[in-house]
Amino acid sequence: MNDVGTVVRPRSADSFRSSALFQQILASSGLIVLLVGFSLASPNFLQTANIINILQATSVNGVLAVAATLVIISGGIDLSVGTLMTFCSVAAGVFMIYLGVPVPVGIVGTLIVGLAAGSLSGTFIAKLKIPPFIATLGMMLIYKGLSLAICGAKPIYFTNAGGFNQFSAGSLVSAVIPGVPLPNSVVVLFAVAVTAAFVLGRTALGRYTFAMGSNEEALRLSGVNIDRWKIAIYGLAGAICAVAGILIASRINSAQPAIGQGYELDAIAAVVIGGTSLSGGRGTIVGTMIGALIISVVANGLRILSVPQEWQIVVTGSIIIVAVYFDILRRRGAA
Amino acid sequence: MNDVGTVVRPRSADSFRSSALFQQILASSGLIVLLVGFSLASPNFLQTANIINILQATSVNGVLAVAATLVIISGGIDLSVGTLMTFCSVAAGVFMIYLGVPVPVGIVGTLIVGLAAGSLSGTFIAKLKIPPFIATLGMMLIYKGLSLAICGAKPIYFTNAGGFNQFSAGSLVSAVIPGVPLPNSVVVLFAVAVTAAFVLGRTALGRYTFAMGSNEEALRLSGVNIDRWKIAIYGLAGAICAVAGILIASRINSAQPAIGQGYELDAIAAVVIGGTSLSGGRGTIVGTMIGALIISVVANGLRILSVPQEWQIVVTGSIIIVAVYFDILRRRGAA
Amino acid sequence: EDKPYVAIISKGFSHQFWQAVKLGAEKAATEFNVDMTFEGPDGEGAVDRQLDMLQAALAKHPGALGIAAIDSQATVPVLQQYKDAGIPVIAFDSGVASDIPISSASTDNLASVALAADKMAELIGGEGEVAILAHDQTSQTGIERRDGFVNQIKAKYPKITIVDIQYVAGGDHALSADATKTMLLAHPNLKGIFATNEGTAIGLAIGKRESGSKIVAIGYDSGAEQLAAIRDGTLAGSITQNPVGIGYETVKAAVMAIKGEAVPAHIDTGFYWYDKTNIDDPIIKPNLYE
Amino acid sequence: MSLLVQMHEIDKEFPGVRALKRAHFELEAGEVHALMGENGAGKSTLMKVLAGVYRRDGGLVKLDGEPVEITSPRQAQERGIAIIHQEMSLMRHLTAAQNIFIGREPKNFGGLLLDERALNAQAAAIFAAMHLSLDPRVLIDNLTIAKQQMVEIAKALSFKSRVLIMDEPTAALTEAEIHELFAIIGRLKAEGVGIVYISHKMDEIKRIADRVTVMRDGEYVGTVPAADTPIEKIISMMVGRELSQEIASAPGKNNAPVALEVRGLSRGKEIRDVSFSVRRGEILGLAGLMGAGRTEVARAIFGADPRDAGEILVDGKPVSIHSPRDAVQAGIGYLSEDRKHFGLATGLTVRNNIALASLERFSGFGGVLREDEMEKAARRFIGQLSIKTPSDLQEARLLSGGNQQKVVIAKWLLRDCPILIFDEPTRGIDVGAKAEIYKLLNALAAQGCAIIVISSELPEILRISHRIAVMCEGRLTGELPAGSSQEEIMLLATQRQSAVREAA
Ligand SMILES: Nc1ncnc2c1ncn2[C@@H]1O[C@H](COP(=O)(O)OP(=O)(O)OP(=O)(O)O)[C@@H](O)[C@H]1O
Ligand SMILES: Nc1ncnc2c1ncn2[C@@H]1O[C@H](COP(=O)(O)OP(=O)(O)OP(=O)(O)O)[C@@H](O)[C@H]1O
Ligand SMILES: [Mg+2]
Ligand SMILES: [Mg+2]
Repeated sequence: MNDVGTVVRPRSADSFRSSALFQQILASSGLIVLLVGFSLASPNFLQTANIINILQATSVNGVLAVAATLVIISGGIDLSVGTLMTFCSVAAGVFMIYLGVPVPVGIVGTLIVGLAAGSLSGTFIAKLKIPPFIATLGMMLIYKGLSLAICGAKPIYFTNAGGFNQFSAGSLVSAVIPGVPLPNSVVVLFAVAVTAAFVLGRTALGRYTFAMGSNEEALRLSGVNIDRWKIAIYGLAGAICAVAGILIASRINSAQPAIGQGYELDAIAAVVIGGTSLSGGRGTIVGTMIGALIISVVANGLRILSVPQEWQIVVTGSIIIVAVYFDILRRRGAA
Repeated sequence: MNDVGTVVRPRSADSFRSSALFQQILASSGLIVLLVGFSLASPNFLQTANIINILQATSVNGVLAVAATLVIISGGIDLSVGTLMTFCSVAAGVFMIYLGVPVPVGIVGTLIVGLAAGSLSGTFIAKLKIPPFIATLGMMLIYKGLSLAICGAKPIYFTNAGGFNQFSAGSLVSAVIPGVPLPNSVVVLFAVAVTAAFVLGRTALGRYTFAMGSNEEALRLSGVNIDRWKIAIYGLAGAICAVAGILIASRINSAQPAIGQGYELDAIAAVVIGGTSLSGGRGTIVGTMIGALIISVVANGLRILSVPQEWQIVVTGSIIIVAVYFDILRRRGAA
Repeated sequence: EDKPYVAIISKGFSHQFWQAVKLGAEKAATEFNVDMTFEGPDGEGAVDRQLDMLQAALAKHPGALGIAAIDSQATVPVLQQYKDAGIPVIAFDSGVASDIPISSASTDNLASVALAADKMAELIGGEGEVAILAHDQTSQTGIERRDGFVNQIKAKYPKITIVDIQYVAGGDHALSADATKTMLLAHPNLKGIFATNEGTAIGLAIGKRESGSKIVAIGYDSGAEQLAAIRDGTLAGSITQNPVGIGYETVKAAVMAIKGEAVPAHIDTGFYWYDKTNIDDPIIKPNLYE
Repeated sequence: MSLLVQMHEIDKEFPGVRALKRAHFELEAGEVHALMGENGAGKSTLMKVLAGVYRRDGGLVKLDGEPVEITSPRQAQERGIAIIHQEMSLMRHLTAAQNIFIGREPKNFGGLLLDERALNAQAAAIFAAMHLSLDPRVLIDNLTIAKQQMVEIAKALSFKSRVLIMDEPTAALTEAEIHELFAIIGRLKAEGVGIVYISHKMDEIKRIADRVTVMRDGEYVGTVPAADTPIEKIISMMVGRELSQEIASAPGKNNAPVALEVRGLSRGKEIRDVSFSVRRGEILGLAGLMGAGRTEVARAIFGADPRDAGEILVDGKPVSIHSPRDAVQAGIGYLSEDRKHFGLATGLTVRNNIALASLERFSGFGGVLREDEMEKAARRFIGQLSIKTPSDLQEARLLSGGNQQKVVIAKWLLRDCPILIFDEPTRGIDVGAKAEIYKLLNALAAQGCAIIVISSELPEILRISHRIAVMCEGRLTGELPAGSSQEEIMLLATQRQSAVREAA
């Protein structure tokens, strides 16, 4: 048997790599191609200011994509990330403006709201056995409607919440390293991504997330309490959406009840472009980050090149397809 | 062994039903509850005129949902149905107005465009192995951009295309049975649904659709040319989207390049509410029709009751979840 | 060649109103020989997307910016960056809650719909039930067009009651038609419906036609189909702002600002009531787009 | 010896099937208790009831004489009951070690983080104890079924439980591995573990079982001591009748024309310059250890996997095969060793699965299918292979393991290709059905089919083959005539002996 063992070891070893470390390099190759292309096409693209624009434009979608990644790896899907973000930003408004609690308390409160909301979806899915697509589609609409109802379809402005807008727009980094006005929102994105990657890679929750997406029945037969962990996964995703809600609210210094719908597609696109399979069991946060960057680089680059908007849409669509095809080719090559 | 066989045959017969015919009755129970509820809530709900409104409001989404059903049963997903519909209505405009071809020819041309477009997505998925979600997400944007580009972001009006608007709004039925002003669009929906149900239930294409959704690899190893059939499925779905495009264009008597996005969610929701599983291999057209009806009954009923917009959204979301939960409970009961 | 470059960022993109504004902007761009880009977030209300667009445009160092702010406050910080970069900002369609814009080209939405309310009252004989078919619940335009109408009725026509306000996201034509027919059934005594943009107006016309109703239907904006509906009497009439004019004046003001010429602080592009009788009137015609 | 488990009058009904009817079973500490029965007799179901997977509809379960309610796999584990499921229940995207300890991961930092190092170390230790050389960090996805089966066993062992249920653990294993497994079972026995052993391989029963309980159609037939009960007796208890005397395989036709010839087939390390041929009416047995590359060869011939080099001739004419479609067109059928993933569309009905490869035949104008004919065909094979299913409209996933296998065979019989490759055709199939299948193979051969049978069971190979080709590490190491001995085969199968470590 030795021989077979040894036959398999190398294979498995790099098939392991190709499922994680590799994937990232592969996916990133697409990103690099885009960056180079746009830089050559326009002198305005590769400026510190613009790179920072891109990063900032990525932050909200990036955070939502992290939430989506967790759910998708577990074999589910979450269509409610966008409007849950909105709902949470409204919640932040209610806390800080209507109830006038101090900013930090308001932020904690918002995170709790997100956690609770996510756990609710999770409960529908785990306990009532409602398909994730349906449960989160329903919640998407519910959050949307509630956001409008709560703030009477008018934005809530944070003008009186001292320094709340600094939370996203301000730049602690520039305070530390002068000349690098990296907005906090980008730092937050980074923190969220690292945390999520850590949870996925090092904790039981992460392990069960992959196991669930890989073979839920087998996990159940192994005596693991599926329901509890599933609810935890959606809950965590919800809390992450709350972070996105805080970011966007503080960036536009207001809670806009009307936005959010449609964001879920961008988030999911980022996840899949990043090489995470929608059938669950496989995926990486790094991949998702690259996917999110690809999306905002394309959006920004095409604007910089003053491509007419209708063609911007066409090109974005094409690039999503090509990027993924790229990824597939390279992975086939690696395997 | 024989005895088991004989003992069991009748039983199994209905376990079969529960997977097909039953499902429909179950799903419809949700629909009936809604109809009764709204009728009690408002005297204006249950009038011939309103029922006809509901049916007409269902027609476009219903047709799109049929297309989505085919793809979903085959184990895929199609996010492009909405904008492909728009793209096809623009194509109809180009044929009938820009090129001035006669209406029937224009319709055939449009169907061919839809078929070709669908087949293209199918090719991406079958040949290039791009995940359906990504391929159709990309195409969704491409169709949208192209629609805007082709008609310079301005609608194309069918004012000069003789009687084209009769195609959808007119009522052949009332000509046959006076007093029943059932619009043609509803008849078209019915025809499309029946055809699709026939294809799914009685033809090789249909059988392969289910097999593909159930276990694609097994089908491939049975010596079936997967790629060809997959392309056929997406092509057929595309042609059906073209029908929707013609319906909507002829109803609003113009090709509106801006609409379409968002329709895919309604369509997919109808499919899943109808009891079709997103993991593929299971599903019925009747179920989808019921799902589509549930969606438009809710929309119509809430408007009749003049429920405030934001609460309409909340209720719609809740009803989607409840309807599916209902379905699950009843099915569990049956099993 | 380094022509001056004017960046125009609107609230929306694919809806006809914004396309009409774009038309005017392009007209001016060619007339004054400047480069011009026109974009807006798809689906109104996406405040943060508009901020991304503003920042991307800034990276292109435009000579001037034309902005229709989705949220009059949220955009201020970015506009400050423009000011710091010495780029003149012209607001159009709706204002910005700061003194940064050197000029604003817009119409008084509230006054324009008040006129629609007066016409409605006149046409239904000063009493009875009316309803509103609104295209948006949250955008400033949507809110003003709804409230302007409501307030005018409340203030001046006690015998008229507004029995229903239905919204159709973005004014999708088919959905508007469905909503119209539903309202007609829900309120059998309805005498009139006011639709707040082109999409809802066309939907209103279709719904009225399909249900064979005789109510008074009043629309907003123009567009070939709406004009046809007014000519054949399905719509009693509409209010038109001058979107083409707004676009034109915005770019014109931008060019003047670049040249360092004085720019009027407010450019009122006006609004008109039009119906069968005056639709071809030389004063009205230039304010209508096909 | 003390009674560990007692199951009395257990009833279990599934929609359309009464799987268990007042079934009995008992297990003593330190015994190996074989549970026998035809496909669909209810063996797996009974054990799933004991393991807390299914809830019984009626009856009584006692542990150590105490009545117990076991309502979840977790509870079963806590009560010291572990089970190796017949249907592979591993998580493909996780590593072997992660699978083994799923739900019981070693933690550090106060139970906050997973201790991957400890995880792999402990897994490695278990593998070592099994004399199994496998990297704990291998993804299950990259393992052959045989290896996956070993991981399942390792997982069950890791529970250190008092009751160990093995549902056809050797179905995918080869002699060396089986030998190893039995050694392990021996050790556990000595430690007083009670072992339930489900298998269709009669010889194994004699080798390890102390007692045998036989089930038929969900009912308890009887319990007999393994040592002094003749196999024939057990079999007749299982089938409820004397089994017809097995027909010896028909003589091979050495003069018949060559139907399939393979020349210089190669791909990477798995397949190295393999050449052989099969005549019409001949059954060629393809023997070898797990990992010899037989499946790979078969898949390469069938066009399921790419090949670097090699020519394939059908009836003397070279054919270009790039996809299974081409192969089937050329008249080659392949029955995979992994029915779950490559054989069945489990969501479809039995009828549709049987017809799956032959739909063209049943489709008329506009691709409209002739259901009545499909039904006839399906029913014919359900009878012929005695597939236990309530009706041909039952979903395939609801059939017992062995019956699923029969459905896949039926699919290819219906397609009637002149050249058929059977990869482990009798895996998980009961004696009665096995005999049926052997008869069938002979019949097919008699009709002039050229047949290749891949099997890891040497007795089977020896019994049905006219000619035996042996593979080792992707090479064809030799050919033997019918009637050769197991020793001769093993010699060829283990050339480069050095590589294979003999199990302790
Ligand atoms: N989940 C289920 N739903 C419906 N019927 C089932 C289910 N599981 C098993 N059955 C039926 O119960 C009977 C017993 O199945 P079981 O798997 O216990 O047989 P088995 O003795 O294990 O057969 P094999 O030796 O082939 O594994 C079979 O007729 C099978 O079709
Ligand atoms: N899915 C796979 N991933 C990685 N290695 C594999 C895979 N399948 C087979 N192998 C390797 O390829 C070689 C041939 O395996 P294969 O299953 O074809 O052997 P075999 O002779 O068919 O054995 P058996 O059929 O008895 O399992 C072995 O080294 C095996 O480890
Ligand atoms: Mg079994
Ligand atoms: Mg094999």
